[in-house]
Amino acid sequence: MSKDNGKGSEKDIGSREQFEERVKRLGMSDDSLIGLYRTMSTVRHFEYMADKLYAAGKVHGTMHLSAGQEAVAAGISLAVKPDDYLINHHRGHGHFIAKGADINLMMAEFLGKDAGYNHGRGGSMHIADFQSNNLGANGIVGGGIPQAVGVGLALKMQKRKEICVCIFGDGAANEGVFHEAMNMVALWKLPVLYVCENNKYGMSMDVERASAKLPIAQRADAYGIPWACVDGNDVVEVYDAMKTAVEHIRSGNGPYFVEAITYRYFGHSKSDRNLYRPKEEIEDWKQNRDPIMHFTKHLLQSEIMDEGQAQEIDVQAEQIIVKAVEFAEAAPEPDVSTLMEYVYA
Amino acid sequence: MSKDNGKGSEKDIGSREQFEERVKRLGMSDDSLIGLYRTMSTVRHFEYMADKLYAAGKVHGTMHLSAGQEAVAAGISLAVKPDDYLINHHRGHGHFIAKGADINLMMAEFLGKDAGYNHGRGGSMHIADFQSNNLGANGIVGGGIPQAVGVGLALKMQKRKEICVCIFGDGAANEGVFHEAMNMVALWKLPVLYVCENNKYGMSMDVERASAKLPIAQRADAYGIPWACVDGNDVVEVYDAMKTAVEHIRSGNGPYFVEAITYRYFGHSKSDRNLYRPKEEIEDWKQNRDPIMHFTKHLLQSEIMDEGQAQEIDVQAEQIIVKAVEFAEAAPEPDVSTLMEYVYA
Amino acid sequence: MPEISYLEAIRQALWQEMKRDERVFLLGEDIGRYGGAFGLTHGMLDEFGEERVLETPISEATIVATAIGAALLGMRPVAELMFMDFVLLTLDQLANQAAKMHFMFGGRATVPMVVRMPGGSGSGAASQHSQSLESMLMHIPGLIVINPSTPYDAKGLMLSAIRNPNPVCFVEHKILYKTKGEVPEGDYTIPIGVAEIKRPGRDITVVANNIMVIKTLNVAEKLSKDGIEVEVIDPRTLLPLDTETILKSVARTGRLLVVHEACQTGGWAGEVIASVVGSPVFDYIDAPVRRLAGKDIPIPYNRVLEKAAVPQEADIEQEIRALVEGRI
Amino acid sequence: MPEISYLEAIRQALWQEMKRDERVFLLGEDIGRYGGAFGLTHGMLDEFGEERVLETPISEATIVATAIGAALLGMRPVAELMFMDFVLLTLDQLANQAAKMHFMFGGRATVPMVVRMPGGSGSGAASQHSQSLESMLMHIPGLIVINPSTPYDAKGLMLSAIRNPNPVCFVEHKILYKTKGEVPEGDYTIPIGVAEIKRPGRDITVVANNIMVIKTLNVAEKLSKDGIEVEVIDPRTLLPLDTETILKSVARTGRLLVVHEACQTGGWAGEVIASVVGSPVFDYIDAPVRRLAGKDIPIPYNRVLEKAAVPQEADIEQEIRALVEGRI
Ligand SMILES: Cc1ncc(C[n+]2csc(CCOP(=O)(O)OP(=O)(O)O)c2C)c(N)n1
Ligand SMILES: Cc1ncc(C[n+]2csc(CCOP(=O)(O)OP(=O)(O)O)c2C)c(N)n1
Ligand SMILES: [Mg+2]
Ligand SMILES: [Mg+2]
Repeated sequence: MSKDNGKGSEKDIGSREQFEERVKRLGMSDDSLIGLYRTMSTVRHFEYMADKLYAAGKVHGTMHLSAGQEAVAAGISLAVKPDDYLINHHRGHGHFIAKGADINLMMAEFLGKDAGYNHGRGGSMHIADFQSNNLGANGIVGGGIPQAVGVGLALKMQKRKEICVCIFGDGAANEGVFHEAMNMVALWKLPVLYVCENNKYGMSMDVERASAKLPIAQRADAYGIPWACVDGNDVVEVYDAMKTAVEHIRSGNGPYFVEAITYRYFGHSKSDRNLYRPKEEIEDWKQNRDPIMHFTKHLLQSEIMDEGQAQEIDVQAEQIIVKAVEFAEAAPEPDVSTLMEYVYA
Repeated sequence: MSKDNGKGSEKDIGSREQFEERVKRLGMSDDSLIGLYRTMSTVRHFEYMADKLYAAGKVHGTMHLSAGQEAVAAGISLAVKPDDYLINHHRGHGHFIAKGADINLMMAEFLGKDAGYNHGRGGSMHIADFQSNNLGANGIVGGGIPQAVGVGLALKMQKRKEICVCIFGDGAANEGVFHEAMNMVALWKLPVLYVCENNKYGMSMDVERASAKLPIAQRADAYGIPWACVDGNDVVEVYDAMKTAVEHIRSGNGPYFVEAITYRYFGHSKSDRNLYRPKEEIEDWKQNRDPIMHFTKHLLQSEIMDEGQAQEIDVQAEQIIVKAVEFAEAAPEPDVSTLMEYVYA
Repeated sequence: MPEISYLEAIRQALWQEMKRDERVFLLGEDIGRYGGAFGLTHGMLDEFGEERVLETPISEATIVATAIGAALLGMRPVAELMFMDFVLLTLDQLANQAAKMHFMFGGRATVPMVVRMPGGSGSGAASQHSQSLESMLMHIPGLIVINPSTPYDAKGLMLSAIRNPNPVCFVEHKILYKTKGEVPEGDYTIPIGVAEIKRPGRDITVVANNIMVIKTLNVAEKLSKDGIEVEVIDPRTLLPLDTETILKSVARTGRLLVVHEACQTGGWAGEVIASVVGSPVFDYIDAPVRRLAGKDIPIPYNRVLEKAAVPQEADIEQEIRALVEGRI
Repeated sequence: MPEISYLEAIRQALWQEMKRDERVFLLGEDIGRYGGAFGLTHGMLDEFGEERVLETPISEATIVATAIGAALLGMRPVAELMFMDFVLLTLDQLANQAAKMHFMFGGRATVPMVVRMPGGSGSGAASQHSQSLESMLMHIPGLIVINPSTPYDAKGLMLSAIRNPNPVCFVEHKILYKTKGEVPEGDYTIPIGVAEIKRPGRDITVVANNIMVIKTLNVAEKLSKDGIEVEVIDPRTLLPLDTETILKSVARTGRLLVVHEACQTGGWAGEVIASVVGSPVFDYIDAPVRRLAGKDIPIPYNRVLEKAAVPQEADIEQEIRALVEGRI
């Protein structure tokens, strides 16, 4: 796996042979490959719809969109089991969808409705679904990283086979709890997969100005944690790395750290005017390194999927999102009489 | 320099030739060598006296004694300049003395007298002397580590030649601020010398059970900070490492990290019954690895100092301490009418 | 009933609950062989083993976060912060995370955890090891803040705390650890959010917490010889606060004094007083409603100054007399 | 006088002080090209360069610690915490370190630093980005806590804050950023620890901070048409608190209401009320002393619930009427 230092650069998709050899080695069925495409397409549609809704003034509050980063969420979801635990971060829509969240309930929460996952209390930054071991997003950058220690510890104490996947960004890796948590999961050999989604910026801070040494993943050496740094826009490469990591963890060898280099298309959040990065850079990633486009070329070239199927999947994805918006908009606001609920269990 | 993994083991002092060759290479004069002996002897006497005073019920409050670790403080003090800054930790008596603090004022503070460095407000854990750029000890483990970033930053902004030496223990290296600070001093190439005084235990926690990977100093790699791990009971080796580090920093190359492996003789603090470490281990370090005994042998063997001088220095050191106790005991308590002072500047 | 210390009472609660419920475990710094800075967990490592008496690196924020993660998966962690002062290293996890999860997640997550923290001055540990910060914790909805004054309350409240589905801050006082009292050997709980009238009296209501309860009771004993009957109320739980018991008492006595060791400004006395004077009980109050609290300074190292920094029995007596005799 | 926004007033103060005093510098997350989450430092990077507009990694505790270290060496750092909620990550450095250094070191160290932090709800940022935590900061002796409500006060107080030798928490309100007011272009300071009577009135004293000052003034305007004259006091500084101005006012009006957005339990209203009813002014009070504060819940995301969680003008009006008309 490339130890890409985090700089984006043009890359052709590689030959058909290489691709087919790789998916074969990884034992990926056509269905699973098409499933990855479906997941990415759904996330992409969700994010663009979220942006539209926001522009239309239908969203009260902030949001952090992951368009451009779909391959990371998709690649992880194929490598883990449905009952593995997820600790998500603020830019979490993609990971929720990839984990199989109900998009109607997500959208309802996004619009602050009582039908939402959090009864409208949480919004985009706090979506969680405890039924499916989805422990929620976090508004505090890095806030979930040390909580993964406790989840991993409980899994070990309860002698369970599930693992905990903890997602965070390049910026979050500079919070102190990152260090405390890495040391503790390594000491106690806990079943935690740390995934650093390096989209090259914090809010506006270039990762190279924020982290003394790259890749971020090499920090895992300080704790004796095995690591990899992969092209986060190549869904098969992401899956490949995650599969290795998950096998390592599930066989009781303790934590693993994967950094996935990717890029976000939208601004950091509503208030962003993208002054801190050149338009050309954004365009370069969209034109030359888009994870969906890149993967589509492979699937077409290897005749795993044809144009028609692709379109059909996109249309279905869009319909799911549109239906979710209808559901969410029709859903009632929380009743003010319930204001004081949910403070104490 | 040895990358000692932190385990103590017997070692003979090495040949006279090696020693003389080394001090020659380091350009250490006989005076400076004898000075190191004097510093260590003074610290040792201070710590044993502190213990006596405590046993005699003359100390209200806690203390953390550094007997056994004298070579680290002495070695640093010879490598830095008097106006370099010191950020100390709770086990700080030795570093204060080595930096040239007035022992009367230290002792007075230790006994909580108004004549003390902190007017009796701080005690053993907070002794500071701002006149001599001694920024104080800290009761919060790791609390001073990130403050060194600000001191280094100010020195850089003020275009000054001084550096900041920041002392902390093996346990402190597991606090989150350690990570935040390492990243920032490295990013900004600040003139900070981090010294991890690894005495193999936190309060009772064995460093091997607290840190996922040793030596602790290797964590500096994660930030591209050069590091060394040395025998902290060999004052010349400590000086050697610190000299290299200080030259590196003063020539504008940014931070440096030195770990010094050493051992404390007394319990962690007053409440310690030493249940967590074998008596044999303590004896082994006292009998076979004592930094003063070890250094004395060298000085005698190389005829830099004779028994007589050694005794004379010890007697002088003891007298200084005894005088300090007399001064401190005679000094008045703070006047209760001053209770509300010093809250705001 | 056997007489045991406040410290032993807490240990007994932890011990018995760990026997009763295998989901309960302890984590913290030096809580194993060393038994914790105050020896509270002494012997528990041998009894329960390293899996359930988990010694951690010096990483307070992650100690609390680890408790959160484990609690989310159904465990019942009891974390120890060696000194209450260190809770300031953990407040993001405690206040932004643990306290808000049940609410933010729409009632779908629960975080049953206890964080023990000894506070208070008197040991000469100086400014960074002597604070009483319960008033700050009290301002965070979603947290429960317990603050026992006797061995009996300490055991019963600890058992309630561990069995409670919410994040609980269990605030101990290091000077109380050695104080003794009768404690049943068996299992019993004290309800959270219920104050206790530690001594009934008609002339004035004094609300105090932890060590100040003991001091106030001594003063009340003395004053009753002079015919001044002090009603001493121990909230036991600061959040939720049992204002009803306090209101009823003040309605009877017509006078209120709140005593705490925490610094006066921003201290919880203000909460008690505001609850009283904002209620209809206001009409029953005959004298200024007062508080006697720690000075607004960091705790000094010197023993004379340290004592002077927090209310002593003489101060409490003087304040009560002045109020009852209408000199304020 | 030119009309500028609360946000521009703070920027102007930072800008002018950086021009005047080269020891002043800014540090924080995304404060350069991005201009900070709210654009407050917009343009300052170009004007002052990277050395004096220092963008940091996401490491709040060390941002504050860096300010401390630099202040100890005579610099005048102004740190930005993107949201006040994140102060909970820095309280060890702020409360255990910065606030106590001058005292612990016997008056021999000074820590002249400012930490800016926008608090408050109303932007739909939910529980972890909407808190008002000034009451907690107020409990830490050694800190100064400033909390301006108008552009004029914001600039004058910021200049005082930077020139003050103590650690200052400068608490802003994100919803006030766009509010406008007259602000002199030149240099002026507003003394720390001095409240201002924003509107004189004879019938009731209302003490409110930041956004609640604005809301209360609107209500006062309306009520005066009905002959109810409300005296509105803005403490401007919560620590030290100007109780004298408040006491004088209550002695005149005989009624007191404290309004804040922070959660009620443990909120600073308690401090104001305790100071009043514990003083001789108690005898001049004709009605229960009340507070109107944020509900004791985390701030909800949904806009309807979010509004309902904190006092609105209608609530303030209702409470004042009830008090003045003796219905409480
Ligand atoms: C503790 C904390 N500090 C700062 C913020 C404000 N903030 C929100 S997202 C963000 C950038 C995070 O960067 P990264 O971790 O790389 O995630 P990304 O947004 O790039 O996906 C910042 C600074 C926050 N929410 N929490
Ligand atoms: C934040 C914090 N956590 C815990 C403590 C309690 N404590 C004081 S010293 C100590 C051990 C520190 O170990 P180390 O850093 O190795 O220093 P040493 O005492 O060994 O010199 C502990 C846990 C503290 N003072 N501050
Ligand atoms: Mg990022
Ligand atoms: Mg140690």
